[in-house]
Amino acid sequence: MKPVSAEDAVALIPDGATIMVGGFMGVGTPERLLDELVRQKKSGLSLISNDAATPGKGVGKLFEGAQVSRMIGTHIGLNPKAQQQMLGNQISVDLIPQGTFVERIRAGGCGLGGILTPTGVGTLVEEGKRKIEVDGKPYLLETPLRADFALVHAFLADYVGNLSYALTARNFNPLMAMAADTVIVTAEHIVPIGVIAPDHVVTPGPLVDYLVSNG
Amino acid sequence: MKPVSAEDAVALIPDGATIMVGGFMGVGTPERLLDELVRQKKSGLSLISNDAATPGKGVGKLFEGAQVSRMIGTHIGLNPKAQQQMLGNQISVDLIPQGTFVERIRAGGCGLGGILTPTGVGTLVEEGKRKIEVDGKPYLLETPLRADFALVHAFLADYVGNLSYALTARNFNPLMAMAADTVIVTAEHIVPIGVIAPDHVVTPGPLVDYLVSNG
Amino acid sequence: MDAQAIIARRVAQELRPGNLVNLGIGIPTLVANYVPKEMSVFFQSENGLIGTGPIPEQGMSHPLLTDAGGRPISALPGAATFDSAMSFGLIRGGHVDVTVLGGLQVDADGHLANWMIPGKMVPGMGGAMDLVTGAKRVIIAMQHAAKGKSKIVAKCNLPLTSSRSVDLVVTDMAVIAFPGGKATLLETAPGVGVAEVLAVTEAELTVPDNVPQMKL
Amino acid sequence: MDAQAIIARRVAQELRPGNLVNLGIGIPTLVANYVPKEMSVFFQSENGLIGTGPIPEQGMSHPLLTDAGGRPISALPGAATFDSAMSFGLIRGGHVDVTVLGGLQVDADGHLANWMIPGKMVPGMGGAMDLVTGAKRVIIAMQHAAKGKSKIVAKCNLPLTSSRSVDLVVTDMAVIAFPGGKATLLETAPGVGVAEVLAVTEAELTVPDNVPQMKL
Repeated sequence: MKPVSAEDAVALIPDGATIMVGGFMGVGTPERLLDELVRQKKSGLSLISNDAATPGKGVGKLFEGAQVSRMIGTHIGLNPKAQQQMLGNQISVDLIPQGTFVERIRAGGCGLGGILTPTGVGTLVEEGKRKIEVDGKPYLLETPLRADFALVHAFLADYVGNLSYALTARNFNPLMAMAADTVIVTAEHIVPIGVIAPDHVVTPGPLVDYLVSNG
Repeated sequence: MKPVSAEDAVALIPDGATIMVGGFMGVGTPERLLDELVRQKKSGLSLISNDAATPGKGVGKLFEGAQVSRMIGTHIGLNPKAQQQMLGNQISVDLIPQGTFVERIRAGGCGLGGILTPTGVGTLVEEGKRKIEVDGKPYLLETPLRADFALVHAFLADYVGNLSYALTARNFNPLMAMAADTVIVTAEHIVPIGVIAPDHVVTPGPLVDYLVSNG
Repeated sequence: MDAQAIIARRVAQELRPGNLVNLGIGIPTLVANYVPKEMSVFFQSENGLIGTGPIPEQGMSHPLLTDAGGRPISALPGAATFDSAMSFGLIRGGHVDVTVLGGLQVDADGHLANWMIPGKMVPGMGGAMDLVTGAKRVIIAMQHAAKGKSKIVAKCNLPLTSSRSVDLVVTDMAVIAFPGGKATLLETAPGVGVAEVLAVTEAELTVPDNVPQMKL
Repeated sequence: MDAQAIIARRVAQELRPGNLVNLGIGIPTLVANYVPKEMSVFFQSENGLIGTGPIPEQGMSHPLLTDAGGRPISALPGAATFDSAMSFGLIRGGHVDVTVLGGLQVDADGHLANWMIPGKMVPGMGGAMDLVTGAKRVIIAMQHAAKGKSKIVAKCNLPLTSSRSVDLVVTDMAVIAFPGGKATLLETAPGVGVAEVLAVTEAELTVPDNVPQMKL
């Protein structure tokens, strides 16, 4: 783990990169990294995020300057900007069931070639997917999702990069911290080693590449 | 969640039942339930457990009175009794890679029809299994494991059954607590609601059917 | 009692002590208001919480504690938080005893459509498909008709949410279940007759000899 | 220096600051003893710990803190514990930078056999197959020969541990890598000549012009 400024961390991300961003309706999203993505005008991003949040919040910020060219998520209903851009074919959007979304990220991070889920069988979701029977029941084969960068927000981070999360801000963050080539983390509090007890660490330090310093 | 005595909890388990037992070399195993399985002479058990522990410890206790007829695990090398019974064909043993073992249990608990793993491809482990290519790479399709009963050992349990675990005694316990029809838990300490903070709960109470009272 | 209150109150009667329950947005959210105080039911919020409590008092909300719509909530004593893989492991794995969701259409064999209207804006299915596929019991809470058209249809013409049939539909006019795969009228709303329900229901309903009124 | 010390000391030189490392039982366990104190390396124990420390002092061990063999260990400041799904997610997902394992045979193209001898008691593969398949770098630490027979063979006749080739083999006589899928002699042990290594190696070894001795 290397300490880094938000500016330098985001400078690592090239235009056109695939980024995973933690958070659920903007809760548990690394806002400082998103502000910096906006400020540095990164463009053509492929965004893997549960939702499009709301305008001005979380990943919602990326839609105002049309910085996203592709999105994989589960729901964009509360961001009119994202909807407009989807309807106008400015961004291509893959909407997938939330349980499938998180399992695909987990598969990407855990070295699995995919998972079989009953979700989506017999619906539009099964289009173009392999259907596999196990014990006579049909499942969809869902493949791994990975990103170039994961932007993760933790509650506590210690000096070796161990992370813990608070309340409903955990959501996709720990999964994404395993599923990207480079993991960049912001934390509400950076604390000495030992403040997060071993049993309370959710993301072990070795998974973290960059920890954004708190000013 | 219902409070119960160890005796009454184990009385629920019929001969021939499939049981999952938490623990890794006997660490994190609900010893009181195993003592009671021995005392009540339950027989013909199908045991799903990482290893056979050592004689007199953890699931190792079940081999002394030949109570196991089938075992699914990853390693039985440190229990000579289990080895003898395997070589004498008294028990049938399925040995599978540990990462596959835990993912199969997780799949069973999380409603997946299976997972694709690269582990075992090109080895004896692939015999009889479906091989599936994703992005040109071969994977083995591994199917879910479930049990009639999961015997789980926690460090803390609160009055609604929320569980947390200590150090390396966590291992398979939280996964097994999701993958059985009936979940029976022992805990080192039973504590009031709130002693385990929401962010530190590993197994939420609604997963626990029976919590064994501490005398 | 208005239509929403009738539905929410009647659905609340389906919950049992100790149940793990997931409520969708809209009418389903109201169900929590009608669970008897002395009954312990665990509400899951799929963004990572069991033990969802009411909206916090002014100044007591925390920005990192919200429901799946991003609105501030509270957590009850005994609450547990977890990541999204666990949350949907609970849902898809059958650990959620009851989910209550809204619907656009339910058809005669219990299939549900509730996530997409072709040609309109598609917001995404979120967690709906996993909930309908995985929860032990699926209850649909919705108006019986919208803009004069029955939402209990012969066959869904909107895209399905799951190949799994729902267990119960509660509307402002009726309670309908699907024993043997056939839509069956179990109860009518107070002051509503069987004939009245049949008149506004597109799906063919099996009508038992005795159809009581909801006890609310 | 005895054979085991040569191997463990040489393997330790392969570790880099910040590496997440998993050591198998036997000789690999000894590697930890030779990592420079000032270098921060994270050791994973696959039963659920990153930050494995040395055997605790008398009376300081805890029954719930053990290595994968069930022996008491300690945990270093900054340690983290987790369940087995996470542990093998780390392993299979390529998050473990280096695994050091024992071997029964490694063949000319780097395939490893280390879990089963047909006809003998089969204890089980435990985590070995996942480690060899998933770790970023696989180093085999073993004696060059056993009972007079080379363990670096032309072709493994024991069952393979993985279809993936290992990256490095360190023995008491040599360091061998597999560039382009060909066993290549990189170093010899102190006082051991190239000819001596070739004489006791069944596999055909590519021998570069310059084969230095290990610097221990």
